[in-house]
Amino acid sequence: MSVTDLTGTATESAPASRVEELPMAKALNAGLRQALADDPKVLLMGEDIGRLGGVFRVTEGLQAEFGTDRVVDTPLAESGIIGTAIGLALRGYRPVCEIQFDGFIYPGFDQITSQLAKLTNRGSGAFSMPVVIRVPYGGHIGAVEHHQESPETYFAHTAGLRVVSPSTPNDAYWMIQEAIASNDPVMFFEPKSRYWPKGPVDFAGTAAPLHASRVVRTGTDVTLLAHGAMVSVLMAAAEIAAEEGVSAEVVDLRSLSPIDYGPIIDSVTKTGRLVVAQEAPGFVSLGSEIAATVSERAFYSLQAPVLRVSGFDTPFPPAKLETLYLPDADRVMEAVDRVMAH
Amino acid sequence: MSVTDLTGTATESAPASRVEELPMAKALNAGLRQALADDPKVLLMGEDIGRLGGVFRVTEGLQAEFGTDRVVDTPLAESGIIGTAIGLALRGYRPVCEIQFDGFIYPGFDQITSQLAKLTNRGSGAFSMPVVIRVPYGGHIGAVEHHQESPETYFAHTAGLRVVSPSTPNDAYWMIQEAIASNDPVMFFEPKSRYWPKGPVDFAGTAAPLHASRVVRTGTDVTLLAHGAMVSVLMAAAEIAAEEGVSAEVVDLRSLSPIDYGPIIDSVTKTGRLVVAQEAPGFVSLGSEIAATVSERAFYSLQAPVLRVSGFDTPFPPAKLETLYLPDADRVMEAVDRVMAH
Amino acid sequence: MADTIIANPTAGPATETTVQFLTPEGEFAPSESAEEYASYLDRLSHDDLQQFYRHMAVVRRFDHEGTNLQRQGQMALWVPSHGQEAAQVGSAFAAKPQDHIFPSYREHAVAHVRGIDLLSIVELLRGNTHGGWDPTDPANGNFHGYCLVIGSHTLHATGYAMGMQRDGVVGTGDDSVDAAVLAYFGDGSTSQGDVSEAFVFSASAQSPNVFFLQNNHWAISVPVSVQSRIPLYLRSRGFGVPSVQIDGNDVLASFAVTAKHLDEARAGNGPQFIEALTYRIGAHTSSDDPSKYQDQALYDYWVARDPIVRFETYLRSLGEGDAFFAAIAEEADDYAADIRHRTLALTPPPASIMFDHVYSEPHPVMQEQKLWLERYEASFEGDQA
Amino acid sequence: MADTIIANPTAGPATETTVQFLTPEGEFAPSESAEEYASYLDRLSHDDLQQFYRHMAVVRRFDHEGTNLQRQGQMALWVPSHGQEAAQVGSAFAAKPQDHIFPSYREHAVAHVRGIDLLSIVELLRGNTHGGWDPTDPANGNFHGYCLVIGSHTLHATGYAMGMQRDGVVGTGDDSVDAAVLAYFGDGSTSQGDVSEAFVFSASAQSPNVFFLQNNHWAISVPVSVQSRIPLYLRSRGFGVPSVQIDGNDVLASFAVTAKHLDEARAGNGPQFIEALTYRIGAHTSSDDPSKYQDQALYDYWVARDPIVRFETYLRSLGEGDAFFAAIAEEADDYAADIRHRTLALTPPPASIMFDHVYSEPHPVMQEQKLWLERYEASFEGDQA
Ligand SMILES: Cc1ncc(C[n+]2csc(CCOP(=O)(O)OP(=O)(O)O)c2C)c(N)n1
Ligand SMILES: Cc1ncc(C[n+]2csc(CCOP(=O)(O)OP(=O)(O)O)c2C)c(N)n1
Ligand SMILES: [Mg+2]
Ligand SMILES: [Mg+2]
Repeated sequence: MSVTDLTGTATESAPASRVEELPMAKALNAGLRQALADDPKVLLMGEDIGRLGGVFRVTEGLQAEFGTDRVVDTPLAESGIIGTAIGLALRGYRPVCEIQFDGFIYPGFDQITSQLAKLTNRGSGAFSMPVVIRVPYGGHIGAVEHHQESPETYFAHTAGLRVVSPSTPNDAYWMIQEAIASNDPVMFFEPKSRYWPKGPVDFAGTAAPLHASRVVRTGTDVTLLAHGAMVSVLMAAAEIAAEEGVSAEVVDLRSLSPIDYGPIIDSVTKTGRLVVAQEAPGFVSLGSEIAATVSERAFYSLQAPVLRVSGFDTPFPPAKLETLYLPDADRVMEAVDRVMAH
Repeated sequence: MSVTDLTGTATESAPASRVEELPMAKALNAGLRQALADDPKVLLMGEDIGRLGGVFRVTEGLQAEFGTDRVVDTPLAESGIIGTAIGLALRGYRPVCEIQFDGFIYPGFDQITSQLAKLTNRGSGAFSMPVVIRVPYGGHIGAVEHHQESPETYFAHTAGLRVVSPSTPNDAYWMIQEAIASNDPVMFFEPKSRYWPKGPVDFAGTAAPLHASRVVRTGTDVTLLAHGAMVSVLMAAAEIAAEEGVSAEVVDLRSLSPIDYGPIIDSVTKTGRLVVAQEAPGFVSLGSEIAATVSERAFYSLQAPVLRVSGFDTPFPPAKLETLYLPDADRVMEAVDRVMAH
Repeated sequence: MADTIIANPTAGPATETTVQFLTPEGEFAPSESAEEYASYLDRLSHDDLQQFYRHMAVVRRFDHEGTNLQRQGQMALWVPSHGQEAAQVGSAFAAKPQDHIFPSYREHAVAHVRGIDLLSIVELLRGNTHGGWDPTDPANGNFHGYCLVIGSHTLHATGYAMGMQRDGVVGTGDDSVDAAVLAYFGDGSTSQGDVSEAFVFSASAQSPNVFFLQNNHWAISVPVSVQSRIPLYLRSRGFGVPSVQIDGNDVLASFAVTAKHLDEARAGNGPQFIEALTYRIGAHTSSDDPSKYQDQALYDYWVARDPIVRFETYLRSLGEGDAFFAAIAEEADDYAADIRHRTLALTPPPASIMFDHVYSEPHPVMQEQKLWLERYEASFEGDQA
Repeated sequence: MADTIIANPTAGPATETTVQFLTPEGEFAPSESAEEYASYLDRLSHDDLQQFYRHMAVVRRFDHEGTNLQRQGQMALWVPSHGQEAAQVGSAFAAKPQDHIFPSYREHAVAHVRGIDLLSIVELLRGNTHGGWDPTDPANGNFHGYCLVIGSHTLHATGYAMGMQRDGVVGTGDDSVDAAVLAYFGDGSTSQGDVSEAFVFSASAQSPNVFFLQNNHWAISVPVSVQSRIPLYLRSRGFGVPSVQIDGNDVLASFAVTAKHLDEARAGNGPQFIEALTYRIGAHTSSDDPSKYQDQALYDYWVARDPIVRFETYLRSLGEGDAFFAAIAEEADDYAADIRHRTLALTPPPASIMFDHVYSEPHPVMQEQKLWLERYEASFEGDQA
């Protein structure tokens, strides 16, 4: 595997770059295949991930290639999946659990919160908990209740977990491998509406550090910040802003816990304005954290209050209303207009 | 019952005031007894709440008085407790569930998040979900792991729930009755370290609205804000501040969802400074929300960044370290000093 | 002779004690284990038998219409009930008006028997609502909402039955008063902790619950053998909940066995568990591709045991003629046409429903955000003018 | 004749099939159900029997010291094991070195048998640590950490056993290689969904798990009859997990039955379940007040069935004399004195442990907050000077 360690720089003696256009679902599949091939201790577990290849086909073909001991169709119980993954990790395995949809992670919440997140600490560091929990999350897919939620806040608030979310196929390919290589539990939030659009994946490239945020578009007037599917919404908003003469810088958060505040504060120091966007409800959320910390650390740089653009503080609505519920480029622009008015 | 409705004013034709000095645990007991007496549909359920009267004796004597059908010792399973409470609520009952300790609420998290919080919305308002979940929470009691946590954030972030926490015996007596009278699910966080200190309970008084925050000490230089057990820490800090010539206003949040921002913004508009304190880890938390919103709404009034004083972003430590982990008046003062330096 | 129900041993549990009245060939030949249930069939008039057939046939046709409408883009998802009609219709008929029903998400035939307008299911799967019918409206036969989180509702069913106990409507001996709760779930669901906890709580409270498992042999792509290596009807016994396995494609078995166990529950004899062996003939949902995992022999085996064909043969053996079947076919077509017609007329829900029912009491944030969205939406109206 | 184990019917489940070798009077009189286990006793030397007694007596003494130390303010909490020594010591002895053990929080005697320094338990309950011993250190006998969230660890035990299967240490036929996992939990725990899911997953994987239930008749104040109205050993059978009930106060039964079922698990025959009937003689914890709910007759009944007294009688019947018992009593006192001594010498942990092990990899927030706290604490040093 040619990923960087969590804090360091690329270690790969990369050959000639090998770039392919792939949808994120296939990039994840390639990343998982690589991880399974690199380390015999890696195993995948979840509902329907074997013969079916997962309801999003992210694990397609992997059971055929690596066998039923390494790609496991589990019984239908999320607490059981995560609880047994913990046991496997104690035995030296590196389980990667798939939770079928965002809204079905809650039956496993106790095992995640009280066990997975706390066991290494409970054991005074004698053993680690290299478990990855993959969660296809978020809206824009027109699905029924429980299938479009964004539960990141619950996990970002939980000490002992790391939480990341890729926004591009290339990041997906590399970050899933870094997450699996990490000795800490990683909640890996996959923006399911981004499973299908293609993007370049550089198989011979080097991975950015797992917990680094990244400026993906430079600008001078306002900073726009998000993770996962919302990054592409911000890019669209930045285009609109440019047409209106506003130069927006876009930052992809990538890591939700810890948050790499350095590039964010640098950007806000430069632009003086921040709009944070997310699909999740805004109240007591990841967006609140970022707004609070930036307001604190960039107090004298801010020319306007930090504005948050979020899903409403309601359950995710019936699919026919999702476009009204989910922030789009126009909703982001509404906030941009307001911060620019300062 | 002589509580106000949730938004309105007192309805009681109060006789002469009848004040008793009681610890919060006994005030809650009295409030629960009153609720059981007032409405035959009210019932209590939980582990050890019957014969034993609960591990904190909050329900002491109630099974003897109201019978085993109304004060139910359940089997040992939190998902079962909350799931069956939901069924009882659908049948027209008003269950009040006790979760034995903060750290044991997570096995019931799925029922709370995906069912209790969402059912009324799912049913388009055809039925309500008048379920109260009482959670003794927080530290300062020297207990073992899972027995001193402050999980409010998880519930405040969850649309469909109401979240409250009393800081005094009088509020405890009235708020538990208001919570039970509410047709919405209410997470009722009881600061267990405050179970024993006595305070006045006015049995003939009128209840403040369940979701109102309240100024409990007036001041002019800095606003201190917290809920539950931390309110008394703030009062101690305000004393110290006064000695140092700093006039601190203290606000008791009381309602964590929704948050009654009016009095908070008014206070900050006056003082120009805010310190928010909580026992919970600070990262992506209730404190983040308050800091973010006050930073946004009082942008031009703030003379210093909003500072947050919280538990560290670690699991609650072994009890011997709790005094280092939990913010005390000195830690609050450290932040007060910093905001006053602006 | 009683059918062995499952020829293919890889298909999962089968036992000799499975209750069956009708063989797959439509012959009335009760299994030995059926005998104690036989008297329940005396409750059925010929009209009831016609109703059994009618509901099965109409819902089969409705289900196909749902699949078509989904393919034509009218819904994001369809959840087929094809193959499970006998398990559903027989058991639903066994429930009395005062009983309550907690379905999973595939019980279209139960819904139909209880009087639900099945357009509600279309609205749900279309993304117009999260619910669709009001279980508190007497017109809806005490049929509670679909539950998409596997197993959760079995605890609601238990709590509801505990409420019935407190209301004094269990074990009074008055047939028009005594009530029970019938809850449906699938083979995959049995693995969820909540379902086990429902057994624990109902056994502890001796609440009037009948748990009805439709073992359709699959949890999406996962065969029942992954959930359990022994017959699932045995599951509840270690919780003190008596149980029985039935041929779920035999509508008479489904009726008689459910009727008896509902009687037990209503009488105050505590919770009961029924496993109905059946098969999911269609895909898990329209998003699924069973060709990736389906076993053709197993599928063929079960197609040959179709519950509706079997019951038609039986009715014909009782003298029912072409006219009846033609009339039902026409009714089914009409029902489907009406569903199609009304589906095409559906309009998106107003944005306000997002905010109006999150809480039962007034909530400042809902009011604020609803207003914000109204103003925000209104701000574009000028643009378009 | 075999003891009926439970005289008082309100005390919960009792069956005729309970495995017992020693009557409460200490007479060797195997129940009929004990016969298939009798050959396992052949594995025991007289020295082993002495060890049984020794561990039981030392841990009983340790437990009393724990209670005393707690009363004297040395700990916030004590969790007594008094009464459950036979269930624990017999089963623990049945485990081989390569087996792994997942305890609940009351298995002090198991810990002792596996070589844990019991001061770790004091440190845990004192609030110095959340763990206390390193299960990866060979000195600690593969005894994993205590788990305070009821039932959670049964799933960890299952996953661990699934790992053993993948490591090829199950069913090889090599006695020094084949391994299993022994997990302990209580009667109250059986109600938690996680325990049921552990049965589901282990049965599905046929993992080498032995689930050992100490039915001590109480979950704090709640009698076992609230959790189940039928004997709990039946619980696992509907999951396809074979089971047996034993007299948990008979150390020989505990040893023999656990030995056999661990053999089954190691041989690849899948998960096994043992219910040991025993009694919590002390309070749930030092915070508890059993006088609020305790049934005196039941308590007396069980005190008369004390596991250590019974075994002493038996050993004496084998010719063991006063010298042995006196020596053990002295060892137990010494052990307790040593624990007391070292408890009094304990110092609070450094603040750094709050941050150092939350993550295995470097974490910026931990570094930042640790440094902040150091500086903050240091800022007071001037004040005190
Ligand atoms: C808690 C939870 N986990 C996962 C899912 C995704 N899911 C939906 S249906 C299903 C299979 C259910 O199988 P079964 O219980 O046999 O019912 P059937 O669909 O066969 O009727 C799964 C895994 C879910 N809905 N809820
Ligand atoms: C999930 C959870 N809920 C509640 C508790 C509080 N609690 C601690 S021990 C206990 C009773 C456990 O009874 P049992 O399983 O029989 O074990 P015993 O204490 O009798 O050994 C309870 C309710 C807990 N630790 N975990
Ligand atoms: Mg199924
Ligand atoms: Mg017990």
